[in-house]
Amino acid sequence: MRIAKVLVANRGEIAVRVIRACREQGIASVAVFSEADREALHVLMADEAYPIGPPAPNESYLAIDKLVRVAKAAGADAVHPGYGFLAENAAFAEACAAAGLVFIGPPPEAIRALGDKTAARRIARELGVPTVPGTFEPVSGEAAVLAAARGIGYPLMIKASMGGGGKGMRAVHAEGELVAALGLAQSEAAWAFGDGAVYLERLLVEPRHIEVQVVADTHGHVVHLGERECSIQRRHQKVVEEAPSPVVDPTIRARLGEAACRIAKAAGYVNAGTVEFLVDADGSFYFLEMNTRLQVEHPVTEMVTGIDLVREQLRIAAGATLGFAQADVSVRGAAIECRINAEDPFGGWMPSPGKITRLRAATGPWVRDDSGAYEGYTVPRYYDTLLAKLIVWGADRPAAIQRMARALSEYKVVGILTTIPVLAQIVAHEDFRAGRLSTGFLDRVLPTFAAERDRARSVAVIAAVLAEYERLGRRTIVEAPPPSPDSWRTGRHPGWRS
Amino acid sequence: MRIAKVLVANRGEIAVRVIRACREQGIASVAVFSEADREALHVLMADEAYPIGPPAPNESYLAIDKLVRVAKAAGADAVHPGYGFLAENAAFAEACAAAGLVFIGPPPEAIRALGDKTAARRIARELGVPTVPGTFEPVSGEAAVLAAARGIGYPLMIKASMGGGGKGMRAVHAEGELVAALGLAQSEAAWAFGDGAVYLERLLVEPRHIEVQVVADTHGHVVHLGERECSIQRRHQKVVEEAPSPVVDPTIRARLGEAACRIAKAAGYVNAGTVEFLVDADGSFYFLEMNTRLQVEHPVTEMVTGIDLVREQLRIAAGATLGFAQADVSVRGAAIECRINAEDPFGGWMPSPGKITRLRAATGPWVRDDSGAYEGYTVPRYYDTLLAKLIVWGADRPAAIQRMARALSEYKVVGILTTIPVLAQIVAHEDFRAGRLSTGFLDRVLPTFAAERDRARSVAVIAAVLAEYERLGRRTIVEAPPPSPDSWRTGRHPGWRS
Amino acid sequence: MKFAVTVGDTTEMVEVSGEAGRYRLTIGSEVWEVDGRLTAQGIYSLLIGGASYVADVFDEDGACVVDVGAERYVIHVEEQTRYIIRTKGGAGGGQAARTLVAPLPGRIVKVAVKPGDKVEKGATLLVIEAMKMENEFKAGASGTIAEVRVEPGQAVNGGDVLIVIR
Amino acid sequence: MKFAVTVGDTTEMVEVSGEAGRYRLTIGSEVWEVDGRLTAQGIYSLLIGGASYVADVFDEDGACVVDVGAERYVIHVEEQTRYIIRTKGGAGGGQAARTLVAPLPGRIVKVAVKPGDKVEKGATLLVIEAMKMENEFKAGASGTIAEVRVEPGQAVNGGDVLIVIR
Repeated sequence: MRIAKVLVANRGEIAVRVIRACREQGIASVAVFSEADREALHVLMADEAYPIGPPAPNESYLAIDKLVRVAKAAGADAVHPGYGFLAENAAFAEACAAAGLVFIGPPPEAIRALGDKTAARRIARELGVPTVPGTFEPVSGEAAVLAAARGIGYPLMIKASMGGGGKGMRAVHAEGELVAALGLAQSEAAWAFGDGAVYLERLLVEPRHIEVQVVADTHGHVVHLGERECSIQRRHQKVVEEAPSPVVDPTIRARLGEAACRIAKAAGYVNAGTVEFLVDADGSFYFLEMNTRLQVEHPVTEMVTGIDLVREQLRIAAGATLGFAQADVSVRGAAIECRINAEDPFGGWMPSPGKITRLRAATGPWVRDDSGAYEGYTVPRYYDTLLAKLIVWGADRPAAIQRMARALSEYKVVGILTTIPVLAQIVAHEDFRAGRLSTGFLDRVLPTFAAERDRARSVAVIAAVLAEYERLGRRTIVEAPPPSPDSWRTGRHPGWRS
Repeated sequence: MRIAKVLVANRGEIAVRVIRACREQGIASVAVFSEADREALHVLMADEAYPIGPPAPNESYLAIDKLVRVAKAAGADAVHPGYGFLAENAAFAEACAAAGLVFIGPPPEAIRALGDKTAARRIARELGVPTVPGTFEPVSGEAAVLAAARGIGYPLMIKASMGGGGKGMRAVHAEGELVAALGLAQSEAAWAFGDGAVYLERLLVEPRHIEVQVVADTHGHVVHLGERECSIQRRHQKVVEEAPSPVVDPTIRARLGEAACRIAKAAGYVNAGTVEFLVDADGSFYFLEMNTRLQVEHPVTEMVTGIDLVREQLRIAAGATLGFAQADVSVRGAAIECRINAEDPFGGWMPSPGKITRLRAATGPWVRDDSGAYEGYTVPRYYDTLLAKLIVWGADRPAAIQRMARALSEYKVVGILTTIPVLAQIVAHEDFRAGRLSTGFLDRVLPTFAAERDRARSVAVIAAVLAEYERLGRRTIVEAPPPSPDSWRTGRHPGWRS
Repeated sequence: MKFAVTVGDTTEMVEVSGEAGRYRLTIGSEVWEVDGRLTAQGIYSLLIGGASYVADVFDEDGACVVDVGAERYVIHVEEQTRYIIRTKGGAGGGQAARTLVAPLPGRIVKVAVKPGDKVEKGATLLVIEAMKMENEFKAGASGTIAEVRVEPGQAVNGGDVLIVIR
Repeated sequence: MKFAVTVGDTTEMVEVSGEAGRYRLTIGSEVWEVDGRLTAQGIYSLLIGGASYVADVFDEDGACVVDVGAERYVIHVEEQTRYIIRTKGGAGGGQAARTLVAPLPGRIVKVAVKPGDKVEKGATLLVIEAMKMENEFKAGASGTIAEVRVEPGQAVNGGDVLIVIR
């Protein structure tokens, strides 16, 4: 079949990413927007754009009926969910199918099977893929949970069965904390996912977060595109990602990739997906979960493999076979992504919505800016703070790091606060440069970071004075009185004299 | 040795390119600027910047003594000449060496040997590399030239021995035109290069312009990085370039590359250089000349090989060995470069200097913008019109073409005219898409190109009216008088009535 | 609000209403519902029947220049009444140019001719104050003044015949 | 031209001269030769001793905010005389705050106290017209007015003692 028009059921940089891929394939793109997003970049860049309601996501970007109605009215024949919002929602995939729309993602059954984290753990166990020690069914009831926890040992994690994105998770370091944490995790899970079921996993100490990109077509081909290392996190949210991982050698890559493909096949997976692993200090790896969608950090895989993942998503959805076999996939050089968020990194990561009064993005050799912002754009207060993803490629990891440092020094956003200053300090950090990464890295080093101060003080004073000097000069307003011998002498303090 | 500070003896996008490479290597950069370039991007981006005189190039960017003096005063230990200006000037390379500055380029002897085009043709002939049929020494005197021309046959080209960049060239289609063309070519050569010597070459019919990138270190290693196709030209100036060439297969690539390396070795070449060939309709190739510098179009080679040519230039100049052998070089995918010039493509390519009042560069996946411009920048009238190079990479040539079309549709420059509209029509042309390229392509298709018209007329009218409506609304100036039955009826023509 | 919009040789009347981003425009017989936002200085986002356009609008030599995609339009937009005032008397010549009609309501400030005067085309006939401006009206054709139907200070309505030339 | 520049708690006086991109600034005892250009709205290119800087200058809540590299400065720049007027009487207290001296030439508009009056710190003492503005001067310390050396309408020079408090 041919896909001629795609509705992009998302916003921000990922909607722009999908619109660009559509344009390159000769596919028309349809944007949707909430009332807060009328001036968002994806609306400006799409071929068509339609309003879908108030700013609150559940009245717009999560409103399945509206999205399907707009897609049909606009004559779209497929829907791309992006990431977040409805990307891992089986009911949305089903609603699309019921309306005759191709859902650009896996089949609803695969979304369901993998969306239940304990079910996914059981799939991995059956396939002989190592999993983090823990329970393979949801646990409930204090006594049962206490018993299960003793079997696993402390510290451990309580996790939401239907979870994802860091919500409904609680670390428990000793038995005494268990009951209270259980209640919190269950209620947070119920609130976030409509299902309070939780399970237990041993808490690994400073593990690395390593994930494998897979793509699968409707003809039974499943290929992995190597791994990404996403260990630089804060609050379980990734901040800096890279490919390949500095600790994964070709042998481990093959083993991780093979395990990922096996899980995808067992789940009947189609389209692009990501299998997440934790890797211990001793190199052991454990299946964590599978994300049934495009990841935020997909560009680092694209840069090292040369494979355009969104293009492949569109091709797979149209029924095409993968354009490559496993043997055709190779990794060249190294790529790093930094997430530029509208947040105050030195102020507890507080969101910083507002108008971007000036914007100069980094550019030049091997610098890719996947952005949802533009100069004059007002970042709304209703959504994720991700403004742009800055991606660089280099012939090797040190070259990529130097390039990222250069690119961050060029990137300028005025009007709101962004994570750029802290990203610059991360990529300059000796542990990062040495590849000594773990999910605890950022929490450990953040207290040593601070906004740079007073290195450019004189320059700033000069700029401020010249701005005022020229402003006054242009307006030729009141001149200072001409100095006379008996007038007030400058340099002495005015007012009361002792 | 270690290079710690580089003076960039150039301006525009190439100066920015070199400054970025320096920054990524931890090398300080020193910009120079003429009075017309105080606000140029290379001045803003460099670590240091110094004035070198009036706008006229021979009083600034060509003033060897000033450049050497500034380099020494600023404490630079090396000089990068970019392309154009003094990049192929042996005297400049010597002056740098005499002042204790590393010239980031080939030795003066190699510049001299290859700068004399007939001497370069003799080198190629001695090495058994095919050359375009013609003379191997400069020719002069009507009788001698007429005799030589008869030996070669018509049509033929008269070319300046010390030439380059399309100057001092004249096509002669019949004997009757020869004498007049000879005089013109000689005087143009004398004016442009200070040497009126010319030679003759057979004029190939619609050949392809294919060039091979070579890099050579000071330890005798010479490696080629494959070819670029630069057949889309106007007035002997390249407009669109790509790598690899759609007609070069691995066998021809190996033969061209081997020939290029042999010439570089024979000339004692060091650093990055380019060997140019013409390729006939039947696939025969002929050595044309060697450019002893970085080319404008070097990025397409960078994108397909993953090798950072400016970084290699800096490493080679510092005495390092090449980081790769011939067997390590591979070509992945396809890259295309479009030159965005400040010119009116539908008005005889007239330069269009002036202020860029608005600028939105293309960005996103695999789009590289090597630019010397920024919003608010005034393009001076004194220099080359090249504003920016837009480079894309794709997994194959069709993917790269589609991506370039997308990127050109995003690129917006307001305030001056640019070549963007004609570039968009080139990459949309069926002959370009089919890879049917030749140096005559653009002259042939240009008459069929025209500025797009009237497709967005209603949209433009609506935008203009809304702008005025809102402007009036904001100022709340004079309202139109309220309509009354006997007042002037709209829709009828005012004034005199028949 | 009505505007006279000139693109190239063609002038058409456009009526606009609406506010806060939602507009209705009537161009000739076509009605356009437009969601239009000024996203940054001079950059309009227009949604027209679902289709999304970005238009760069800027002034150049007093004209409004609009870039949409690869196309550029030079457009003169003028409030309709101002356009009418400005083009008064300029419409056509010959037999069609021999009656001066008030294009809009106003007050006669000055009458420069009297019956029997011979006038050349382009000669000032009278001045009307309207829209807080004094507007000179010129002869659309040469001839002899046959009638002067108004005098200074007199209020006129649009459509009133003011002067007839033979 | 002289400016009072406040960054954080510190105020220093900066003198500027020059034009058309070439300036000389004196900050404290240091002299800076600066080639400064406004390359686009609010974006300055500064060459200082050869070093190249780009500074983004913008207003925020009435302050001048300057971004240089990864650093941000909030800077108050005020013409020196205006600064002096604005901070008059506010400098210090105690024994040092007991003599009101004219900070600049002007004309006395109003005198609000007479000898023997008891004043609280912050009470208005007199009003001087200078720089085309009326400037209220307040008591820097509480006490009793010992001397009033001026009267309304009188011209004063900078440095003149106007009022003494005991």
